Amino acid sequence: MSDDHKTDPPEQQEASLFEAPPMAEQERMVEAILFATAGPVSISEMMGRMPHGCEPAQALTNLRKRYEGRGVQVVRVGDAWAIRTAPDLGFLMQKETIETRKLSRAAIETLAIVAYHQPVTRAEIEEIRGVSVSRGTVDQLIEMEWIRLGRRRMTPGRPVTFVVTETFLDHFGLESARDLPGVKELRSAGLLDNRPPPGASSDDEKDDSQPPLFEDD
Amino acid sequence: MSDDHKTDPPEQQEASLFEAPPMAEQERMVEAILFATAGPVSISEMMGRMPHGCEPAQALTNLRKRYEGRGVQVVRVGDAWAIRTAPDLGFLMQKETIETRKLSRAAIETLAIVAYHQPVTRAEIEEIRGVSVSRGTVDQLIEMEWIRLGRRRMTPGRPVTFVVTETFLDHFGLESARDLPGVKELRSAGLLDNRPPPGASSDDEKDDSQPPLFEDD
Amino acid sequence: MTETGDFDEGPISVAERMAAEALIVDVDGYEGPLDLLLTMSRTQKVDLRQISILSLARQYLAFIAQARELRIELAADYLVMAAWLAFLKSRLLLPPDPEAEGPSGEELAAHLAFQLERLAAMREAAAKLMARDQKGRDFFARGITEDVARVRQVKYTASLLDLMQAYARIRTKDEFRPFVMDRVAVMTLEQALERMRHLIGFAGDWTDISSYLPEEWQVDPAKRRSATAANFAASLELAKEGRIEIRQGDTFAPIQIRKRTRDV
Repeated sequence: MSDDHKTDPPEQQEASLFEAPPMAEQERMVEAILFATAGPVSISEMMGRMPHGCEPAQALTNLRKRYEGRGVQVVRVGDAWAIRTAPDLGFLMQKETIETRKLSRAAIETLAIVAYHQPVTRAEIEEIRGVSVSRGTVDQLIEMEWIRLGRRRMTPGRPVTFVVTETFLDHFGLESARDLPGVKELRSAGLLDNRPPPGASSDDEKDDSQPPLFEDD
Repeated sequence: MSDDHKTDPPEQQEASLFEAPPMAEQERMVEAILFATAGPVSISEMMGRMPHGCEPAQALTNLRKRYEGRGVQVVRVGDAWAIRTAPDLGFLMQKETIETRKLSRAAIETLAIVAYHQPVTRAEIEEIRGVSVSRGTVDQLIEMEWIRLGRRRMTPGRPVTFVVTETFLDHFGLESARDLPGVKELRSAGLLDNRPPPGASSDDEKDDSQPPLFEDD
Repeated sequence: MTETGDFDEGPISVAERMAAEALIVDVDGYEGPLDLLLTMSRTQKVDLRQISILSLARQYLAFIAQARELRIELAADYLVMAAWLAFLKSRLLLPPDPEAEGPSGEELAAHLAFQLERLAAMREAAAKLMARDQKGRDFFARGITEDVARVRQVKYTASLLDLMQAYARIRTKDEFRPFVMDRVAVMTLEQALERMRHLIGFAGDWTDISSYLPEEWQVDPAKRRSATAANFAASLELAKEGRIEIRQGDTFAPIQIRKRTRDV
C-alpha cells in the first residue's frame, strides 16, 4: 500500500507546498496512531508519521477533549502520549473464573448429618461422625448458605443447633429434608456398601481354626 | 475459558437485585474493554466482566455509531467485537506492519475454498482444485489459526470438515463468512453447490463411479 | 455442450501449437490437470459457460502427445486425465449407444465445464479475498493491550448422591462398630497387664497361667477365651520386661509362669 513518508526530507519548508489535511482528519490520524502503536508516542514521532503540515499537538488537544469522560483517556506518559483505560474502570480488567470443586469429605459428611438429624448440635455431629468437626467446615457450609443456625437446644449450656436452608433444598432438589431417603432405602438402592471393614468379618468362623488352648470346655 | 459461567445459577433473578448501570456508563465499559484487548471480545465475555444487568449488545450498537468516521472503528468479528484502525489510515502505521508469511497459491486457494464452501472435507477441496491437497498446506492454515476442524460429516467414513476461524474473519475484516466478497453471486450461480459428478448417485458409490482424476493417491 | 463442426482430428493451428508448447515449458507451474485445462480453456476466449469441452479435450490430448514426444515426464494424474478425456471425446463424437450404461458424454462434459467454472470462480474469490484490507497491513489492532487479571473463585458443589453416600458411609461405620470396638466380652492386653503386674508379686512358684484369669471371666466361654489370650499376651510382655519366666512342658501342655528373682 502506502508510500514511504519517512524517507521524505523534512518538513517545514515543504509543508507549505502541500495542503495540510483538515484538523478533523489529523485528529483521526492521531487517534489511529495512539491506538495501534505498541507504546506511548511523542509529538515528534506523530509528526514524522503524519502528512506534511500536520499539527499533531493541536489534534491531540482536540482528541484529548473528545475522550474526556469516556471509557478510555488520552494520557501523557513522560514526553509521549497514549490511550489508557479510565481509572474508574480498572475493575473491568479483571476476569473472574469460577472453578467448581467437590466439597471435602468432612464437609459433605457434616452436611449429611445436619440434613438427616436437624436440628443438631456440634457435639451431636461429632458423636455421629466419630471425629471432631473443624470450625472451618461448619463455616464453609454456613457461607455456602447450605446450613444455618437453628434454635438453641434447651439443655445445659444451651448449645446452638444447625439446620439446612432453603438454598440447600433448592440445590439438591428436595421439597424438605424429610424427603431424604433413609438408611434402609439407601441400602436397597445399593448406596450402602455392605462390605464390612476388613477383619471384622465373621468372628465365629475364625474360632474353629484356633488352637485348642482356646477351646471352650 | 470462562465457560464455567454457564454452570452458574441463571443470572436473571439476580439481575433485578442490582440496578444496572446507565447505558452511557455501559458504553464506557464496553469501550474500555475493547480498547484493552487486541483480539475480538465476545458479548458473553463482556457480560462476564461487566456488572450484573448490563446489556453490552446495546452499548455496542451505541459505541459503534459513536466511532463512525473516526480514526478507529468498532467492528464485528463473528460473534465478537473489536476496535480496529480505519483502513484508510493504514499508511500511518508502517512501523506496526507485521510481515505476514507469504502464502503459496495452493494455500490461498485452499483457504478460499474452505471459506466459501465451509464446512468442507478434504476430498471436496481436492475435487474443486482437481489436485490433492498436501498435508503441509492444511497444517499451515491451521497453524495460522485461519482454519480449524469443524464437525465430522455424517457420511460414510465420517470425514472431518474444515471451517474458517474468528482469527480469519478478524484478519480480513469480515463480520462473518456471509460477507465474503462475491459470495452471493457465487451461490446464485450455483458455484458453491456440492454437485456430485454425473453417475454418482450416492456417497457410497462415489468411489466406484468417480472419474479416476479425483481418486486420492 | 458438444460442438459439431470438425469431426476429424484435423491439424491444429500454428497458434494452438505454440500455445501448447508454451504450456509444456512450464508444466511444473500447473497445479494438476484441472488447472492446466482451465488455462487452456482461456485460449477459447469464450465464457466458461459456453466452452467447448470437445475442443478442450482435443487441445489437452494434443498437449499430452507433444509432451510425450518431447519426452517430458508427466505426472500420472495428467495421463489419467488424458485417458478420461479420450474416453469423453469418443462418447461425445459417437452417436449415443442406447445400451451404454452410466452418464452420457454430454453429462460428463457438463460436469467438467462446471468444475472448470467453479475452479475459476474460486481463484477469483481467492484473489478478491487477498485483496481485502488485512489486519496488520491495512488496519491495526490495539498496540497497548492490558492484561486481564484473572480472579479465581472457587465454588464448591455436591450432588444429592454425594450427600446420601456420605450419610450412608457414616451410618455404615456405626453398624460395624460393635464388631471391632464395643465388645463386652473382650479383655484387652492393657487390662490383663495391669492385673498381672499387680498379682505377679505374690507368685513365687510356677503357676498355671489360667489361674490368673479373673473369676468373672472364667464362665462365659467367649470371655474366657479373650481373657486367656490377653493374659498370655500380658505374660509375654512381662517376660520381655524381665519380670517373670514362662515355661511349657510339652505341646499344648499348661503354660506356667513365675516371678523372676533377680538374684537367681
